[in-house]
Amino acid sequence: MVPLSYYLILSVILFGIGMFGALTRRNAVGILMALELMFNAVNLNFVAFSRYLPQALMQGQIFAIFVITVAAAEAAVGLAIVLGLYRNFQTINVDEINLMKW
Amino acid sequence: MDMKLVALVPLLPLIGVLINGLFGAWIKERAHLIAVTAAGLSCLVAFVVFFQTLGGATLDWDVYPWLNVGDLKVPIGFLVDPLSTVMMLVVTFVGFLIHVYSIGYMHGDRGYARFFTYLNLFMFSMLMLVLANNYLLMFLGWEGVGLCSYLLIGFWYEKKSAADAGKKAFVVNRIGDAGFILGLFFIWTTFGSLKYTEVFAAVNPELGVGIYTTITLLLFVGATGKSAQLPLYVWLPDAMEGPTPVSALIHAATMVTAGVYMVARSNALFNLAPFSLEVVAWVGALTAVFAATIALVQNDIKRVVAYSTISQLGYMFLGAGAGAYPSAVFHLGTHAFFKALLFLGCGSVIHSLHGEQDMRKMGGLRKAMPITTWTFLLASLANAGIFPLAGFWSKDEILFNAFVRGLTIPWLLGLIGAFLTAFYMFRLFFQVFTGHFRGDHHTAHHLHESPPNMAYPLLVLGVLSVIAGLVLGFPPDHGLYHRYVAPIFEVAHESEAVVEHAVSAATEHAAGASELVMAAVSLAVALAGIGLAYLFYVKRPDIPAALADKLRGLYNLLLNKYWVDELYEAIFIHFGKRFCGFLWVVDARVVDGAVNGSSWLTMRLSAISSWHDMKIVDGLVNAIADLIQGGSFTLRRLQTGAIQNYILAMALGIVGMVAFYLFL
Amino acid sequence: MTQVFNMADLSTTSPEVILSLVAMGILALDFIAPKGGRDWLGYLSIVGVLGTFIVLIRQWGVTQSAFSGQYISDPFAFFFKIVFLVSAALILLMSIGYLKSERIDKGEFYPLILFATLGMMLMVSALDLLILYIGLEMMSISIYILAGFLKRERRSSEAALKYLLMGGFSSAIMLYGIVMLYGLTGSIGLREIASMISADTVSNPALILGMVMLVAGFGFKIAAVPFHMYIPDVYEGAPTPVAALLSAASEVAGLAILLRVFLVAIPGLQDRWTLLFYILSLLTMTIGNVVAIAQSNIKRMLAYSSIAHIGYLLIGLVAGRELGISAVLLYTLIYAMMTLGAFAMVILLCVGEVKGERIDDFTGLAQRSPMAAAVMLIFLLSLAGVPPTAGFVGKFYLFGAAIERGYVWLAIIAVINSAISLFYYMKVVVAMYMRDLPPQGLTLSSSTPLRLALFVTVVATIAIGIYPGPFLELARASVAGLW
Amino acid sequence: MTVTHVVFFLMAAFTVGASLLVVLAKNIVHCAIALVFAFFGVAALFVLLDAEFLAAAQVLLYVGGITILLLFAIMLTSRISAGGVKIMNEQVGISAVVVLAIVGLLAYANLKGFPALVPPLTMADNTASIGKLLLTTYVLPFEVVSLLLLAAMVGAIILARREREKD
Amino acid sequence: MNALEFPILSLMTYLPLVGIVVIALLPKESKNGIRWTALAFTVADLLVSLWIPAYFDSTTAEMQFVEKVSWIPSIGVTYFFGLDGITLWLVMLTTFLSVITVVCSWESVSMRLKEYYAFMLMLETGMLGVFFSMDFFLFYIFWEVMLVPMYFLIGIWGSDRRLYSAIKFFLYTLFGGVIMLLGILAVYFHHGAETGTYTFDIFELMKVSYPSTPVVTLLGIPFSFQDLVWLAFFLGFAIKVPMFPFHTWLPDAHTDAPTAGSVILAGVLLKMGTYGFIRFNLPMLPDATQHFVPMIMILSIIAIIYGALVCMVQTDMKRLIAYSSVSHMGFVMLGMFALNFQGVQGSIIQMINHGLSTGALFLIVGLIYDRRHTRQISEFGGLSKQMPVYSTLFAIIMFSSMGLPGLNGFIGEFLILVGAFKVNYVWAAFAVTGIVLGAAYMLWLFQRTMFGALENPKNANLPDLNARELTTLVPIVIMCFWIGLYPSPFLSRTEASVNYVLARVHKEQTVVEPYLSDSTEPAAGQDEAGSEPGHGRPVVPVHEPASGDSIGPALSGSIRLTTGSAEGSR
Repeated sequence: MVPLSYYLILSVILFGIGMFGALTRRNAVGILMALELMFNAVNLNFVAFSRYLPQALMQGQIFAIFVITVAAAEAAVGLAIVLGLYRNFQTINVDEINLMKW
Repeated sequence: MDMKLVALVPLLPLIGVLINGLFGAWIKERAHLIAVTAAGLSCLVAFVVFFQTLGGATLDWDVYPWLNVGDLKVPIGFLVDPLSTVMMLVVTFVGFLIHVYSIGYMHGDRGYARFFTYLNLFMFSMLMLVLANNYLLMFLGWEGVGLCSYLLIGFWYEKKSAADAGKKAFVVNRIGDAGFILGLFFIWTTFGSLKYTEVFAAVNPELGVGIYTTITLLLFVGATGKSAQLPLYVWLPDAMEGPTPVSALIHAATMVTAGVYMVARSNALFNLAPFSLEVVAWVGALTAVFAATIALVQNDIKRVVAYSTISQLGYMFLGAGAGAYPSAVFHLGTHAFFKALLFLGCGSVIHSLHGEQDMRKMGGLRKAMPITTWTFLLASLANAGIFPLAGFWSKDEILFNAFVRGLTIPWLLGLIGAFLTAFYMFRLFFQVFTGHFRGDHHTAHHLHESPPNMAYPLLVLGVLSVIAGLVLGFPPDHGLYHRYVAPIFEVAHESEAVVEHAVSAATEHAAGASELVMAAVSLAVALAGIGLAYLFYVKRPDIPAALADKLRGLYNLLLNKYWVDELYEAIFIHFGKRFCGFLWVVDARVVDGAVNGSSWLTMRLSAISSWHDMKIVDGLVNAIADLIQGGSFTLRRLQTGAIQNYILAMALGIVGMVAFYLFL
Repeated sequence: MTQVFNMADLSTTSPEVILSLVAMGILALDFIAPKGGRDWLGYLSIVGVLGTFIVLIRQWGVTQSAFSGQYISDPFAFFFKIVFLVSAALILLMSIGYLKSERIDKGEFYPLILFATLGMMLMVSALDLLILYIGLEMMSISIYILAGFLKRERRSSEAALKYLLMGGFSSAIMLYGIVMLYGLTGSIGLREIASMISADTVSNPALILGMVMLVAGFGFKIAAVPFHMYIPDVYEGAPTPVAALLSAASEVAGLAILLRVFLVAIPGLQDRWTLLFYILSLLTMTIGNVVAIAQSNIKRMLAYSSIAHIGYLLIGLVAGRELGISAVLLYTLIYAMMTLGAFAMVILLCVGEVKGERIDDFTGLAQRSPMAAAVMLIFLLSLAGVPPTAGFVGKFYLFGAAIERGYVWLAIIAVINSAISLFYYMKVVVAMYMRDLPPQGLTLSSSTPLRLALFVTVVATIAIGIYPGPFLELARASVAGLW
Repeated sequence: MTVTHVVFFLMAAFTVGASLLVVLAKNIVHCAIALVFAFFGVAALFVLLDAEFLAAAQVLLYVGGITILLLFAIMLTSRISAGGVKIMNEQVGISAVVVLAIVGLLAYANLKGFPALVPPLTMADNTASIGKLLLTTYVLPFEVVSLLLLAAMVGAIILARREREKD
Repeated sequence: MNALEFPILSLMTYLPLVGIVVIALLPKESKNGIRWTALAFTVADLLVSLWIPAYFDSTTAEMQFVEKVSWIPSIGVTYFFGLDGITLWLVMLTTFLSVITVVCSWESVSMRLKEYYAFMLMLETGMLGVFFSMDFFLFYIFWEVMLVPMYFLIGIWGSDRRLYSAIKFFLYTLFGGVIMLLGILAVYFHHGAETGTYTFDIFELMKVSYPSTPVVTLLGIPFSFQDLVWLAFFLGFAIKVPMFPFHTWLPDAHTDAPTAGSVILAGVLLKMGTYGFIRFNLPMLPDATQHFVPMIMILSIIAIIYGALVCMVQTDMKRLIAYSSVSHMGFVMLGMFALNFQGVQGSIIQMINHGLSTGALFLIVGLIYDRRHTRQISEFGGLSKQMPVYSTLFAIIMFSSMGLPGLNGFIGEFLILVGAFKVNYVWAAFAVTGIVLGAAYMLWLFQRTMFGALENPKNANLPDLNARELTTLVPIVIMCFWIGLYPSPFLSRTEASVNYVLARVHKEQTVVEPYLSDSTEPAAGQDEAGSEPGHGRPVVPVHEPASGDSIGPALSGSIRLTTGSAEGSR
């Protein structure tokens, strides 16, 4: 069976990709997607640990389920906010949305 | 009767001050009633006390503790002994006369009440000075008279020159006082007390000459300030801005002699400091000549007398320096009479000329004002030291003692001074009273003798100027006066041994020279001076001008009083101003700046300019600020409002922290 | 291991249960509420909060855990729950007037605040990272929504977006930290984690990574530099009561779990995270204060000042020990009171066109209403830490703790900072007292509940300042059982 | 090099590729599609880790729920045919550096930090045990999350609902 | 040991607060009502305070009129009010000046009266609190509280750059305060660690001696714990005094403050710095004090001369007087750190003198400012023609300020110089130059404003002082003469306390704790050593305090040595 480290590295890579997206995408929805990627990376870790650790009583998977749920809720709220934003700004490019600064 | 009556002597004038001071506004023209009464009574009491002291009784009375702080114990208290009694008599008597004189002189002046208030206040302070039984209380009087002279010189404060003169007098005196007070500290730390009795009791040569020299020199600095000796004499001529009675009382008779009194009072200390004594003598002698030379060419009648005063004070210090304290004090007394007389004479002249003070616009006044003329003549003779008038005896003693003590050069200076004195006094006399009037017609018609209440004092003083010397001072060094004051200077005499020893060589041949010879010499010198004056200003009035032309440089030098004032001005005032201004700039810019700098930086750091109230600092701080400005902007600009910059910041933070922990 | 939940669990969680029921009830009642007349929902939720409070009081001094040790109600949690409930009540009081003046006719505002409060209460009671995470998210999501509540206000939705995206990011980071801990210890229970960390594992890079990630995640919630940047924008954009909620409750809650996790789960790494918080504290207070000077919008200024206060609070964590932590607790209470008061003042001035957000809006307040000016003055002085206000007492204990543990430089920087802070607080004072009333005058909100809130906060600010004894005792007692 | 290895690498590569597409694709719609594949990939990895239930949940919630939401949002907000519009902001470069740094650090920590563990033999049907745990040990989070979802739902409705102009 | 059985100190402290309440209730319109209320309360406070010297026991250094109740037991904070010789006259000065300030702002302040008088009263409370507090925590609270009303007085009723000056004043002093707070905490915790009892009671804190062995080295200079704490205190107090490098807030604050503000600022607030030194630095940290004497001496001398010189070029009367008080406070510090009886006595009496004369000077400037609304010296000249009474009073005050014998200033300066001279006569010599300069700039100011011809037509018909204005100045003048001519009542009451402080500084063995927490007090008696009378007054070998409390002429003073004394003469 594949060693744990493979999963860890994979999740690190996913995490990184997500972070990169979050840092660079102009589109708010794009950023949300990137965030979802990061959550997935974390979930992957959880599941991997809960699989590999001897004493891990599936807490990992439980946690992952909650993370997914919460992520879903967050996404819903996020998208609602994005819609509201679009009504106000006629754009969802976050770097055009900076009324408040300094 | 109880000697504690002495308390009344200063107290009465003080009461006068309070009444006139508080209710002057209502009393107005009747102020003199109170003031003169107060002065008169205190004079009376002074005599009462005097008669009690004749039995050799003295009083050292602590009225109440003034400063009781740990081992520093200073009472308010009086010391009545021959020395202080003499001073007290002079002060109260002359003071009283001048009060009377002032009634006429100051008549109709706006500040009539104010004037008499000040005059009484002066009497009070001066009496505290002479009657005090400790140095600190003396210092109180010392400063008090300074204050009064300030107030009285600046009496006509609307004249800028007057106000300036007042300030000058006070500040110059303060410089002297600084020395005085340091002297007090030394006395206190050395002898553990400031009371005369205790200090002098504690005096003993074992302490070493050094400390005595220090103390006495510091005290003498005070004396030079108060008694207008080199180099602090500059204030006295200007002091003539004050009303003439003031000049007579303060700047001739009494206050200026305080220095002499103080030296005489501290004789026990001075005797153990031969060096200081020499200094005193030299300064005295030099001042005597120096002032006399200036007096030669002055045209302001009062200034001539003023410089003559300086010069006479010089003689007193010469005497004191020679250890002949009795003579010094004796001269002080006689001088008080004839110099007061001179000033009052000037006063009545100026009075009748409506304030004219330039001698070149006078002349031939003897017809118009005989009393003034004759009294003035007497005074001049006395001042010139002509036998047998008061001045002769005292000055003669001084010169003699100086010679005996081997202070040859000071003695010579003294002689020269005597000659000059005689010359300028009679230059003055001839210019003012003889010849024909050189003023304008208007004044010419209004020439008049002074009113009686101004004339009587002149007469009284005239009499005194004549007889005082003979009655009190004959035979020299052993007259009534000398026997009276002897007890105080007992100490001095026995410890003269020290001095004697120090200058034994000189004493040897001096002993031979008889006093008579000396007297003759000085008399001759004086007469010569008079003769020359007669020649110059009566017989051949053209000579002076010619002389002045020939010796233009010297003439100007004297006329401008050696430019000493200008020198001081340049050094202290201009430079001082500059320096202060510089400091002020430093304060506003740097000191303040350095501190404000931080706040300034803080604000630049947050790129705030709206808070304009805080714009102050520049220069150095500014440079730093600008330097930082660049970076500071970025700090605020970090808040770009762009979400992903924020996220980036977080990410960077994480990188930083993780790296910090994993690799550092 | 399997264990159906029982009455004990229920009694332990009773306050939370009550609160959630109230929240849902009000959501339901919102449907039957008439248009325009929704104040009573607000009052009702206040009553609910007070009810919860009363129920909570019954847990005074008790320490009992439930749900197989994932959940605990101990003095520590008790203290913070009190802070949250009081803040919530006050914020509700302010909101009623605010919503009117902003002409927002939505009943959901109140239950959302209640949900946020519920989330906080869960967080501080959590002994288990899962519950902690969910509580945190519950709070956050509610506040995301609240921040965007002024839908036609562009800045409001911008604030919501910023908060949401960064919040998501930060919770991803935090989750990564959690998963690291989980991976190393095979557990998500704080106590278990602590028991699994031994001397030889403390230098484990993964563990440190987890710790750092947690610091980042919590640091975002408490707005510690450099995770603070969303704070000013969100404060400015969000409805003022929500900003108040953020600063008075949400940041405090973040701090609470920070304490709980770092003191209970990973005390083994104390010497490492102490250093970390030392630096964070310095940065946070300094940047907060310095940048605050530049602000002309009072909500932004308060944002930076709250950042600065977090910096002060971290001092207590650095100092650690009973004294330090109790100082933190006391200061959170004080800080909540005074900052709520300040925000209430902003709302008081928020009438019609005047939003009360620019410092200039306060111009001449002293002439218009000396009382209001005096109240604001007290809050500002308290924020600046001038006696005899509560703010001074709080700072006093914090700096005292630092001095006692020998962190002299930290203390010096801190006091210098509080001197700096005076400078920008005084800008408001200058506007209120030393500038003349503008010709158009100055209208104040007439909302009674708002005034009540002001009254409560100002009384608290003074009372704690004058007689801090009992409060200090409470704080001390609350940290006692933490170790 | 067992079968699982092969499968893992395939899945890993697939997931990574999809995720890269998500963050890099020009057209936002393509990103959404790519996201779906990424989710599928992760789900597959879950299966590989014997977490069938979780895989299912992943597919249902993410693919079924979130992605659809995202697509709706995209439809409602972005102008279609966003050709030529630049999709990245200015800080790409520095972001890349930072991300690489973080990835490096995380990888280092993970590799150094975790021992090579031998997984225990696969346990019994984990779906059942998950359900059991959710209703016993983790009942509290379970209840709370329901409240959370309620709050989120309410909020989402409030925010998304178009403000009809009253007054 | 409270001579009066009721808490007179608290009464004095909080009476003004009652006044504030009353004023708050008055309608804004009734201006005179407000004025009279303020006056009534300050006068009442003054009257109450008159009881203190009446009941004051000058034979002991112990705290008197003590009030002590536990306040925050958990950290050992007590509400501890007390009063001894050091504070006695400062307190009297405070109540005295408060009345005068109320009177002097009667007409000059007409804007926002309610707030104005409220702040004035609050200020009085704060000042009294500072002097009474014998608990560090309490002390610090009052210390800071006092700033707030002053800030407003300057900021609202001040002149030109008032905002800047106000914030500057506030920031400087607050900064000093917070640093001092750290020092307080350090002492507190050290004491706690030593004894196990944590308390802010300063006399408890004085019972332990703080380590004087170097712990850190900054810039090559070793500093001990004591030194560091000392420096922390120093910063707090020196800014308040203000000492030389920290003085720059003072000219601005003084210049822009309203008259009353300046008077209080100069009269009382500055004294708190010096008071802090004598109450805390000297007795609590003797080693450090000895260690830092040279520094203080040099700074003080710089302040004396520098301040005087800067005065010379000022064009603004108030700024000139402000700098003059920098110079005068330099004297106070000089005397205090001579660390001998005369010096410290002098500095205490000089605090009072400076309060009186500089306060009066500010009043005088205020009076002319009310008439002409300018303080530029160049604007004036020849006023004594127009306003003789005014100029007379001005003259008297001026002379008192420049230390003319017979007036109060001389007593203080002389004692200080004596004290300094005992230690090092070079210092004294330098300081003496300060006196000369003092005369110079004061006279110059006086001459430029009062003397000369009355040129400026604007001054042509200024009214002379009216009755109200006289009532502000005359009492001060009377005090000046009293202290100048008969200072014994003032000096004798401070002796015991000064001896105590000196005993602490010189580590004399015979020190008796000035506040013996004896059985009557809640905070449990540590040492009964001095609770019975007799031990009360510390005996310091160096100086035997002067004979008794010499009310009335004490002939016993110093006749013994004299040969030809009164008895001998008849």
